[in-house]
This record gives sequence, structure tokens and C-alpha cells, in this order.
Amino acid sequence: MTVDSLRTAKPTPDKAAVAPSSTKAVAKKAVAKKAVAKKAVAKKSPAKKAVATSSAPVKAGATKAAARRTATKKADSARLVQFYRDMMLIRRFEERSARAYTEALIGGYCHLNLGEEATVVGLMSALRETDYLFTNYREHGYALMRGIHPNHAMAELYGRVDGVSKGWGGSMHMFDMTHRLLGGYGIVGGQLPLATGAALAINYRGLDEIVMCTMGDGTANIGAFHESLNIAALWSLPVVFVVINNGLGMGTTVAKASAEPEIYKRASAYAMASERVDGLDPVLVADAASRAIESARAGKPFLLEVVCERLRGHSVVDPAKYRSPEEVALVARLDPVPALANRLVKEKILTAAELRHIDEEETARADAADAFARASAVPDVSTLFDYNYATPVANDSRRRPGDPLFPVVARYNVEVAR
Amino acid sequence: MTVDSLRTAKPTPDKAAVAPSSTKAVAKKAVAKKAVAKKAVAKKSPAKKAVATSSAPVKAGATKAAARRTATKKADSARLVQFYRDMMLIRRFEERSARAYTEALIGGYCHLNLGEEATVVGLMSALRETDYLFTNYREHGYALMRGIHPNHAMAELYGRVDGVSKGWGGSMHMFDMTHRLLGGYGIVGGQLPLATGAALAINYRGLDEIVMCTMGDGTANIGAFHESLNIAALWSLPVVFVVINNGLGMGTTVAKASAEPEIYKRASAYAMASERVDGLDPVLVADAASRAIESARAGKPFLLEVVCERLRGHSVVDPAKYRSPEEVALVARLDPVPALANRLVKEKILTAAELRHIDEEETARADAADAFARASAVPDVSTLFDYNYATPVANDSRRRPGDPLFPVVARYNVEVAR
Amino acid sequence: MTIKTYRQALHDTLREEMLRDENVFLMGEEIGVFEGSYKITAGLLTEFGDKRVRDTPIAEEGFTGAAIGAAMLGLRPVVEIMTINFSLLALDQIVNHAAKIYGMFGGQAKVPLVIRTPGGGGQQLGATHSQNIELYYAFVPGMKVVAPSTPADAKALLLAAIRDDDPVLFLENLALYNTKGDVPDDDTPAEIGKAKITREGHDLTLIGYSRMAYVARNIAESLAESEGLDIEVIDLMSLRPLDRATLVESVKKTHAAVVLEDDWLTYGIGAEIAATISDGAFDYLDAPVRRVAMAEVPMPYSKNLESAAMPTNDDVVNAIFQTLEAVGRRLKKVGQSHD
Amino acid sequence: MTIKTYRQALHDTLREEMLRDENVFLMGEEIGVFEGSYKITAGLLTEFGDKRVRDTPIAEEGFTGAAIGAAMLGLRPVVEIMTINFSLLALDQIVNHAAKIYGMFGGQAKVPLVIRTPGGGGQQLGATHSQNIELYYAFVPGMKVVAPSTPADAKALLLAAIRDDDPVLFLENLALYNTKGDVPDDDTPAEIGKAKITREGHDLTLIGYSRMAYVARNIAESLAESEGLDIEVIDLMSLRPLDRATLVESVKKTHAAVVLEDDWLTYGIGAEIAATISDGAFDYLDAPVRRVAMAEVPMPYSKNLESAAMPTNDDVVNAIFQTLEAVGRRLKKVGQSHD
Ligand SMILES: Cc1ncc(C[n+]2csc(CCOP(=O)(O)OP(=O)(O)O)c2C)c(N)n1
Ligand SMILES: Cc1ncc(C[n+]2csc(CCOP(=O)(O)OP(=O)(O)O)c2C)c(N)n1
Ligand SMILES: [Mg+2]
Ligand SMILES: [Mg+2]
Repeated sequence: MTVDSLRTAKPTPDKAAVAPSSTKAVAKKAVAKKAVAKKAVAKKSPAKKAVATSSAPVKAGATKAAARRTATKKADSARLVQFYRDMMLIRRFEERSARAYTEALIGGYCHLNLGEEATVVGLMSALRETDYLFTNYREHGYALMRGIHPNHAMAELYGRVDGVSKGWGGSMHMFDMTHRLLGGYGIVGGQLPLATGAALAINYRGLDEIVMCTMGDGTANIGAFHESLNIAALWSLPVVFVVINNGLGMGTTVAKASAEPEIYKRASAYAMASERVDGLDPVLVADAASRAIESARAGKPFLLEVVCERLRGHSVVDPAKYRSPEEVALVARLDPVPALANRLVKEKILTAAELRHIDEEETARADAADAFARASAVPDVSTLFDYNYATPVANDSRRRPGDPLFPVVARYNVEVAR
Repeated sequence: MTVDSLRTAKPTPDKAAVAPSSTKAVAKKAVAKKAVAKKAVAKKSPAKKAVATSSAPVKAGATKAAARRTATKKADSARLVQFYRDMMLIRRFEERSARAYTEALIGGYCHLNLGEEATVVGLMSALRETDYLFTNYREHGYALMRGIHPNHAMAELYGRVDGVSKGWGGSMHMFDMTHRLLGGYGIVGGQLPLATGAALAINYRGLDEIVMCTMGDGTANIGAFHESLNIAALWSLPVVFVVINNGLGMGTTVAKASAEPEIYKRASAYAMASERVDGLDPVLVADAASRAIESARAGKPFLLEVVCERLRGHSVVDPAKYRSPEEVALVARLDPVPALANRLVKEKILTAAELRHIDEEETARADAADAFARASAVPDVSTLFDYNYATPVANDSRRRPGDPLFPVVARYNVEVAR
Repeated sequence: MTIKTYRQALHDTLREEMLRDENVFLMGEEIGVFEGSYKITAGLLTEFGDKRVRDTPIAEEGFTGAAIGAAMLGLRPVVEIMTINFSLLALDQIVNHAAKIYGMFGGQAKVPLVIRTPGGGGQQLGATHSQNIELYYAFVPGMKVVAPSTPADAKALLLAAIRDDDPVLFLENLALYNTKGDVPDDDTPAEIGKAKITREGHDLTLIGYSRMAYVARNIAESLAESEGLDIEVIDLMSLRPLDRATLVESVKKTHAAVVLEDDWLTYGIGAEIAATISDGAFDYLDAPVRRVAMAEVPMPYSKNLESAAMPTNDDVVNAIFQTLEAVGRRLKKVGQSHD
Repeated sequence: MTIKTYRQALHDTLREEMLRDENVFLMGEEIGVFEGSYKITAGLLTEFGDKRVRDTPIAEEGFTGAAIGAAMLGLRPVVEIMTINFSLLALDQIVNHAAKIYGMFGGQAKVPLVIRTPGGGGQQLGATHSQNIELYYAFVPGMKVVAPSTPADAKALLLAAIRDDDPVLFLENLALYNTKGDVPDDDTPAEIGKAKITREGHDLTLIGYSRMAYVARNIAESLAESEGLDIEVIDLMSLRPLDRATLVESVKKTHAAVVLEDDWLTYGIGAEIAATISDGAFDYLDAPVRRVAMAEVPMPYSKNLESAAMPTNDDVVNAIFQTLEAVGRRLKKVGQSHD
């Protein structure tokens, strides 16, 4: 795969223009080539038009406006700093997980959010506490942003009793009812019908909550996508479907998997509003997510496509040999974490020292999570049957593999001659 | 359901204008109301525009043109007569089946093409003999039009050895490799992946054949629809997907099942060309099918939506109580068979006597099919295991339900006292 | 007590539970306007409206999964899958989601879901519409699977299923819908996980579930009359959990067993029943456990082939006679000599 | 003969069959550019091009169904489903289409399709990725299901599967991919439907398939050495058709049997094996057929819980000892007294 084709199904030029300064040149180059290769039509999305009005500037007296601008600027700065802190936490947490995996503290599959931090923090910042999230196996960052303590997230990765899923779920299956993270699912597309149903429950009860359901680009080709979006649109359910388009489903590019590579356009098959946004910028993501959520809260489900990059292999054990060195280099240059750092410095919001301080704090949290997780107990074998059923019933099987079904009876007491 | 809403997802006014004269007034009324209820956008389909050029009149010298017009007219007339004959055959065959069902000569489910005759003959006339058809359980008419003798179709319904599927398939599962009818499937959507795969085989071998895959409107909401259309478009397979939109999936209207009720528009989710056509007129259907087939043969799969009416219940045992008397009356007035008869008379192509003659001939064929099927043998019970495997293998089970797995051994020879 | 059909018992129980608990609602294809393919839900749309009785698109995976998601938030959906054959399309949602969610997330979310679906066969519906694949659910930890054979059990088990906090596959049967029986007026749920001895006897244990439990009772009664045979009949009622103790205790008394099932023999439900009895009643069993099951072919459409592939009453009676003969309990009234 | 891993044997056989017959082609997720999730197809895209090695979208139902359709027209697709867990999404296409088409249409169309897929467990993949659901295919008339446990059998059965005109579910196993063994250089296919006695013995019959046949052989060898035990080992090889005769004949000789399986016990593959032996060798069996199988829970992620849920070698050895004790064949070397 060439650098050219890499970001083919990526944001339109106007979006990419606001990319972090350090990566601008590269992004622009990639985008320019892309624009030639493929007519960019993303900006014509009706949803975007509809939203434009709501973000139109407020007309007011000049001094008031200036004061407001200062206040807004301060708020914007604070928001950027918070995004940075959150992205840093995810970054350090994921790096710590990758290391723990090589130390055999984590088993099974382990998929990281490295490179997708801006997308994760942008999306999660737009949710209310009372909203629900359904996501896939690539969910560590989402769990942290929903408010789950890194200690409990890491303990889950280590399979310990203090894990969010008590060690039963692992990397792919984090769940926390309190923080309304409703999983963490390992079957591609499996979360979509569930999220649709959760939205149905909200609708049934007439509540003001919404459900966000994230998935990868590769997931947009599975049947459950179609059935779920159709049902959600048909029944006007409060759900936002988010396609995290990181360009790859394992090693398969979007162009090789999806006949319509601009995935947000698929919403039209359900007369559903949709939009595509640059996932390297947390602010753009957060704003787009807010528009989508607003729509869903008004009973109009929404399909949001967020275009970002997967910094490493599909999972920690994938060396991603199918990526060319150019592609790997480009992706590294597009890394949203240093990009935001540069922006914060350039816009004089934080100093290099302050950035370092944040990094140290978040690194410390990741390290503390590791320490906590190591110290947490492994589930006792006696708890193996604790979650057989929510409503206990007669004759439930609690047989260990070595147990006989019925007591073994010694029938003869003779030594057999062989 | 009101008459208003009935044809909401139906052809646009210009299409309906060419409806048979006897039903014109009604159709117009329905269409007018519909046009208010819902903006008609079907005619804006890009596929239709693209096609317009190919049917543009040929410019030539006046006399030559006149001669050609006469020849064309003759050909058109012959085509209409053939359509009428074919529709009459389907009509009489289906009526005969319905009767046979009440006589318990047919069992299981039995879904008829009554009301859909114009659609069936139009579609089938556009296929080459070497093209393949995959369809659903509502396939009697399709089987006849593919060239399967009515005797063998009826024998299948009666479960006899001379049936196209040797009595193993029944109403829902007609199959004939020679006539390239590749089934007859009872699982909604089940035929779509299969048809896609058949097109893949054609593509693999570099052949000039295409696959047509028909389905109902309700089928457009199932996952297999999405997966199949995506794969077909992605791999440029020679397949035409046809949605037979008869307005209902059993008792559920299109509007209650499909968030985008103009189903042909769903093709855009796969960057696939599509078109909608009035299924009450066999000529329009045939022409649209030809365009779709041409596209597929050039490696561009196509989604064709044909809008027609289901004259009776979902299957012969369904009294369709969910339809209002108005709706039933409207549907009866839209019946394409008398409509074409009227047109043939009006355009002086056939006399009333000639029409009657055709009817008698086709009725006779249906009656002959019944006689043939009654006379055909039921499969012998000894053939129960004939189709276990295509490649015989060791230890295949040929046990009848009453057979023991192992020979029964009488172990004691005493009479037990109770 | 009121005499009702199995269909009516299901209908009335659904209605009563909807009246009792407004978290209970129905979803499925054609259950509203069409009143249900087999009319179980007739009239409920009119009475409860389309929020409580929801017609769905043809999308088994999507709507079953949606029901699971709704259940995770505390609703109590009762899904109808038109026939069990179509449930294959929803299997991932049921097996990998409904059945896993409680355990996989460490007990944090319950899935109080009921999936009603009829099995069948014998109606010339052909290979794809005549399967009995309850095995696919009975095999799965996290699921509960019940299969009533009488109107009264249909009520009691449906009450239990709806009030249970786990996903329950509720197996109905096309051939049972019109059967009649006494149904208690009060709403006492059955105990999921328990089999039921529906006829006590000493000569042989005859085991079935769903339609075959009905067949078993009828045959036991008629053999009692015609042959003076004293057959014990067990209706499994619950396929998961499986009540092994009741099976084994019965065979310890009768020393012989015949299992009836409408699914395929090899790897079918009966295999576990036979294996269980052969193990737990090893020292008491006087002859092999005999299984009567469908022939292992894609079900043919043609009536005579279909009949040949399905267990008949004669097949059952023969299996009983042969088993009794094998253990040496010759039938007093049967004239033939077997030595 | 060449020593190869199970993985390499599969890879080489696929390659040879593609060279032999150009109707053979591969389809599946990540089999080309990614070289296969478990690298079975590594290098084949480069060698054969993307017409013969086709990466698919994530659409198990769609691409499996497409393979069925292509097979109906005479191609011989070999589909890889990444793990058997995901095959649930394709189950309708496999059960209601691949397995039915030949019979349902009266023998007019063959479906020469192979579906390769690994089962597994024991790798901390959690509840949805650690299932062994070969039962879902073994149960279905019209299917053939094979499950090799050695590199040589992997080759011979894959040859047979590809050349067979029926749909074959070819079960692999994550834990076997790196195991090694002699593989014949010639291409003689195995006979589908036949079990194999991989070790002759008189003391007890130990039965397994896939990973558990491998475990069975190892344990039998080590007990021969450590305890002087003479255990007969049967590798089922084919789950459908099932070779009942080989099982029964063996037990007629050994009088005792232990079945090993990596799926859940209740209704699992072992149930049919136990039922079959209890029936066919009724008069020869000296103790109940013992089953060693997974605990019936959604597989927990945590290593110690996962280990507790999966059969260990100790579990197997204990089951063997207990069964031998039950039949009175006390172990000579075992010092304990059991009366
Ligand atoms: C139904 C199913 N098929 C296949 C897989 C194996 N698998 C796991 S992740 C993945 C790729 C998903 O790609 P995408 O949706 O783009 O998400 P990403 O991993 O890029 O975040 C695949 C094929 C699975 N888990 N489930
Ligand atoms: C997977 C599946 N779900 C449900 C059914 C039951 N069923 C048979 S036909 C039908 C309606 C199909 O409607 P449509 O696609 O519009 O076709 P039509 O019958 O109108 O020709 C349904 C729900 C089925 N056969 N398969
Ligand atoms: Mg991706
Ligand atoms: Mg329809």
C-alpha cells in the first residue's frame, strides 16, 4: 500500500487544514493527492449543513463580544489541556499494557487505542454521565474516559478480582454498569443490535438518555450493521453509531472491504443523518459527536464516521508487516498526541515543562495501575460457577472437568490378570 | 391501512400514466394522493438517466424509418402477445395450484405469483438461456418462465417423482440445473449470498453469463442483503439483484419495515447503480431488466426494484384480514392480466375471441399439468436416503426412525412377574 | 381450572404478564398487524398498542439482539422467532451475547429475555423449515431451555421464563398448538430445571419433551389399556438445566428406558439422555437405552418420504416392545413367541 | 515422509491442491495480505494471486454463502473462518443451504465446499472466543465433519475434504498448529467417516478427536510407561459420519471407555459417543463410560479460572484410574488400597 492510497478515504481538505501544525505539511500532501484520486464529497453531507446553523456566531454588542471571546478562549484552552491530559493517560496506559503483555501479565488478544487517542477523548467528552456506551474489543481508552479508574481497567487486563469485569472479561470485555460502559464485545458487529436495544429501552421509558455505539471501519460490512441501523432509524431510537475508521480491519484496507469507502454515506440507506470528521483533532471530534448526540437525543439516530490512524498492529502480537515503511512513517507523523502537544505550545497554552509534568503524572497513573493490578488477587477457583445464572435454578451444572457425573462405584474387588 | 398509503412507495406519476386504461383512473387518484404524501424522487435516479440515451429514437430516412416503425410495431405486438400468453399461463397455473392446495394435493406453504405476472414475465424475458436465476419461495411463475414444463412444476407441488426437484423440494424449492433455475429458497435472504457466489464463479471463469437474484421488499432488511450487495459491488460481479416490491412482507408494509422505503436507493451504500420500475407493465419491466442485465454483464452489479401488487394473501392459507376492503378492491383493479388484455384489444392487437383462445389454451395447460401431476408416482420410501451425500462415505446413517442403532438382543428368556 | 388449547394458554399468559408488569413487551415478525404466524399474539396489538407489541422487520439477528440490549437495561422482552429454523440467523446474538453477558462481565448485567419459538416437522414444510434444533440452545451454558407439552405447562413455564432473570429459550411446537388441556387459573410458575413424571409405572421409562412428551403419554395410556403395560413417562420440561436425577431414579426402578425425540438421532438431545441413564443407572439397566428419532436426512417435501423420516406411534410401540423383550419382560397379551 | 508442523501440513496441502486443480481457490478474512490469522495461508497470495486467494470483508454469512454458490457452479472453494466462534454468523448458510442443497433439490446440485476453522480454548480469549461448537455441524445431515489431530491426518483429511463433492467442515485447533509429526509425501486422501485406532490396547478405550486425540495418545503412552497400562486409543477423525463400529468393537475388547472432549459435557459430542458405546457394547461394558469435558460456564478470561474450566491431563488420568478401579482392574503399580 502506498502513502497515496493510505488516506484516500480520509477527511476532506477543509477538515485536514486544521490538523496539528507539526503534521500539517504531511497531512496536506496526503490530502491533496487524495483529492485528486477521489472526488471529495463529504462536506455536502446534509447533516453538516443542518448543524452549521447551531454553531453560527452569536451577534451582540462589541465589548460584550470581546469579553465572551476571552472567556471562550479560556474555556477552549482548558478543554484542550484536558484533552491532552486524557490522551496522555490513554497513551501511557496502552504502552503499559503492551509491556505487561510481553511480561505475560496479560493474556489472550489485546487491542490498543494507540493513535486513536484524539478520537477517544473527543467522543467520550461529548457524552453525559447518564448516556450509555457500547463498544468493541479495542476499548481500554473508552473505559478510562467513561470514568473507570485505571487501576480497575488494568486489573481487568491482568485477570484480577478488582478488574471492572472481575477478571472474567479481560481486554476485550470491560464492562461497568455504574459508568454506563455496557461492554466491550469481541464479536465484530455484536454490539450493534445490543446498543439498538438499549436505545429501545430508553425510548420505551421515555428517558432523555442516549446510547453511543462505536465500531471499526471493517465492521460496517457485516449484516448486523444493516439490521441495526435500519431498526434504529425505523423506530427513531436515541442512538449514535460511530465508525472509527482507522483505515484497516486487521490488515485489510477500507477500499478492499467496503464498496462505498466513505462509510458515513451508508446512512442514506436508512434515511439517517451522518457526518465524517477528522479523528486526529479531539476538538473536531467532540463537536461532531455533540451534534450527533443532539440529533439522537431528539430521536434521530445518527451515523458518525471518525477518521483516524492505528499506530501499531491490529493487536499487540501483530507486527503489521503488511504496512510499507512509508506508511508506518506517515502514520507516526500523524500521531495526535505530539500534534496536540505542539499545538498547546504554539498557542502558548502550556509550556514544555507543563507538558512534561502532565506526562509524568499520567505515566505515574499508568504505573500505579500496574502496581495495583499486580497486587490484586486472582479470582478463586471456588468462584468458577458464581455467574452461571442470575436466577438460580435446580440442577445447574457445577461439575469440574475431572468430576464424574455420578459417584464412581467400584464394582469388583479383584485384580485383573492381563 | 388506507388506499392512500398503499402505493406510497410506488412508481412516480409518469410511470403510472402508462398503466392499463381500465385501471388508469384509480391509479391516477392513488398516485396523486401519494405524490402529496411523499415527495417523489424516483425519477431522479442516475441509473435511469444513464439509460435514457440507449433508448433514444434512431434518426434515418423517412421511408426507412416508417418501415422500421412498422416492423418495430409488429415486433412489439408480438412481444405483448407473448407476454400475455405467459402471464395467462402463470395466472391459470397459480389458480390451479390454489385449488389443488384446498384439495390437499399440495402441502406445506404455498406462495403464489398472482398479481405479479407482469413482473415475472418481464424479468424472465430479459434473461439469456445461459444466465442463472436464484429466487425465493414465491417462484412458480419464474420456474415456468425459465422454461420448466408446467407438468414438472405441478408435479413438484404435488410431491411427485416427476417434479423438477423430484418431490424433495415442494412449492418453495423448485430447482432445475438445465434451465438454470438455481432455486427456490425458503429462508428469507438465503439466496442472496448464493447468487453472489454463482456470479463469482462466472467471474472466476471469465464467462459472459450473469446471475439474476430476486427477493421481496421485506428481504431488503436482512443482513444477507447488505453483505451480498457489498461483496458483489466490491468484486464487480455479474449479478442483478431484483427487489420485487409488492408492498408487503406477509402483513407488514414497506414503510413499517424499511427506514428507506424507496428500496432501490439502498444501492448507493455500495456505490451500485439502481433503478425502480413499475411492475404492472411487463414491457417496462423487461426493458429495465435488460438495462440492469447489460450493466451486470459489463461487471457492474445492479439493484432493480420492481413495484407490483400481491393479489391474495401471503400464502394460500392467509386470508389477509389486515387489508382493508378498499385496499383489496384497489389491488384487484390494478391486476396486470386484465389490464394487458384491455390494452391488446384497445391497440387492436388481439380480438376478444383471440384473448379467450389464449386463455383456453393456457387453462388447458394448467389442467394438463394437474392431470400429469396426479398421475405421477410418489417417491418410493426406499429412496429416502438417496440424496444423503453426493460422494458416498463410510458409516453414513440410513436408519429409519423405528430402527435400533444396534441389533436388539433378547437377554433373558423369562416371563416377568409383576 | 379452565380447558384451553396450548395456543390459548400461551396467549393468555402473555397477556396476563403484560398486564402485571409493564416492563414485559413483545417483539417479533408479524406478531402485531398479522396477529402472529400461528396467532399466539392475536388481539394483543389492539389491546396494548405498538409500544408493547412491536412488529419488526425481517431481521432475526437485529431484533433478537435489540431485545437482549433492552433486557440489559431491565426491560423484559418476549421475542417471537417465527419458527426455530430462522433462529439460526440470530444464533450469534443468543449464544455469544445473551448467554454470555452475565458471566463474561462478572455478573454485572442480567438478561431477562424470553425467546419463544416453535419447532415442528410433519407439515411438508421441507428441509429448511422442518428442523428441531433446540440442541443448539440446550448445549450452551448461560441459557435456560424449556419445552412444555401441555397447555398447563405452557402457562407455568412461560410464567417462570418471563419472571426469570436469565435468557430462556421457550420451545413451542406447531403440532401442539391445537391440543387441549386443563389450565390452572392461578399464576404459579413452574420450576425451571425440573423434569416431571407424568405417569408412574414400573415396566419401562418412556422419556420425551415437547411434542414427544405428549406422544409418550398417549402411547403409555393406550398400552396400559391394550397390553396392561405399566410404563413410567417422564416429560423433561427443561432441557437446560437437565434434571438427571429424575431420569436416573426412574430407571433404577424400571430398569429400561426408551427416549423419544423429534430431532436427529446422532448428537441429538436423546444422546445426552441415553448417556446420562447409562451412566447414572448403570447397575440397574437391563437393556440398552433405545432412542426413537428422526431419520438423518434433509427433510423431504413429499408426504410419504416425510412420514418415513419422522417417528410414528408404531415406531415408538415397537421400540418399547423390543426393549421389554430384550430385558425378558414378555408382554402377557402379545400372542407371538419369541424364543 | 517429512517432519512438519500441523500448520505446515495444512499450508502445503492447500498449495498442492491449488496446483493440482484450478477450481480450488481460497476465501476468507485476512488470508491474503495478512497471511492468515494463524498463518496457514502464508505466501499463497503471492504465489497464486488474488483470484485464487481472496480476502473478504468481515461478512461471514456473505462470503460463506458466496462460497456455497460458487461450489454449486462447480468451483471448489476452501473457506477459512477465522475461528469456529465466528461461524455462528454463517450458520444459516451452512446448515440451511450448504447442507440442504443436494437433498432438497433432489440431487441436482453438489456443493463441493470445505470450511476450515480452528476450535480452541485455553488461550485466555474469553467467553466468546473459546468455544468448541463442532457439535453444531456434526448434528446436521448433509454435512461431513472431520477433525484431524496430527499433521499427517491434517493432510490426508484435507485432501479428502477438498476432493469430496459435499460440504465438509474441517476442524482445526489452535493448540495443534505448532505440533509436529511425520507427513507422507504422496497424496493419499483419508477415508471420511472412519475412526482410527492410534494405539492398540486391552485395558480401556480412550477416545478423543482434534486436540483431545492428541492428549489421549500422549497420556496413553505415558501411562504405559509409568503404570504399565495398556490403553487403546481411538481418534474419531470424522465426527460426521460417525464410525460407531470401531468404537463398539474396541470396547467389546477393553470393557471400559473414557471419552475426552474440549466442548461442554451436557449434549456435547461425548454424549453421543457414550450413548453409542453404552448401546452397542451394552453386554461388554464393565463400568459407565466416563466423560471428561469442559466445565459448563462461559469461559472466564482469568487464567486460573480458565484452567479450572478446562480438562487437564490430571483430570484425564484420574478418570482413567477411577474407571479401571470401578471395573476392578486395580493398577499394579498404584500402591493405594481401594476396598
Ligand atoms: C464476526 C467476527 N469475525 C471476525 C473477527 C476477527 N476480527 C477481530 S477484529 C477484526 C477486524 C475489525 O476491524 P475494524 O472493524 O476496522 O476494527 P479495528 O480493529 O480496526 O478497530 C477481525 C476480522 C471477529 N472478532 N468477529
Ligand atoms: C429468515 C426468515 N425469517 C422469516 C421467515 C418467514 N417469512 C417467510 S416469507 C416472509 C415475508 C417476506 O416478505 P418479502 O420479502 O416482501 O417477500 P414476499 O413474500 O412479499 O414475496 C417471512 C417473514 C423466513 N422464511 N425466513
Ligand atoms: Mg479498523
Ligand atoms: Mg413483499
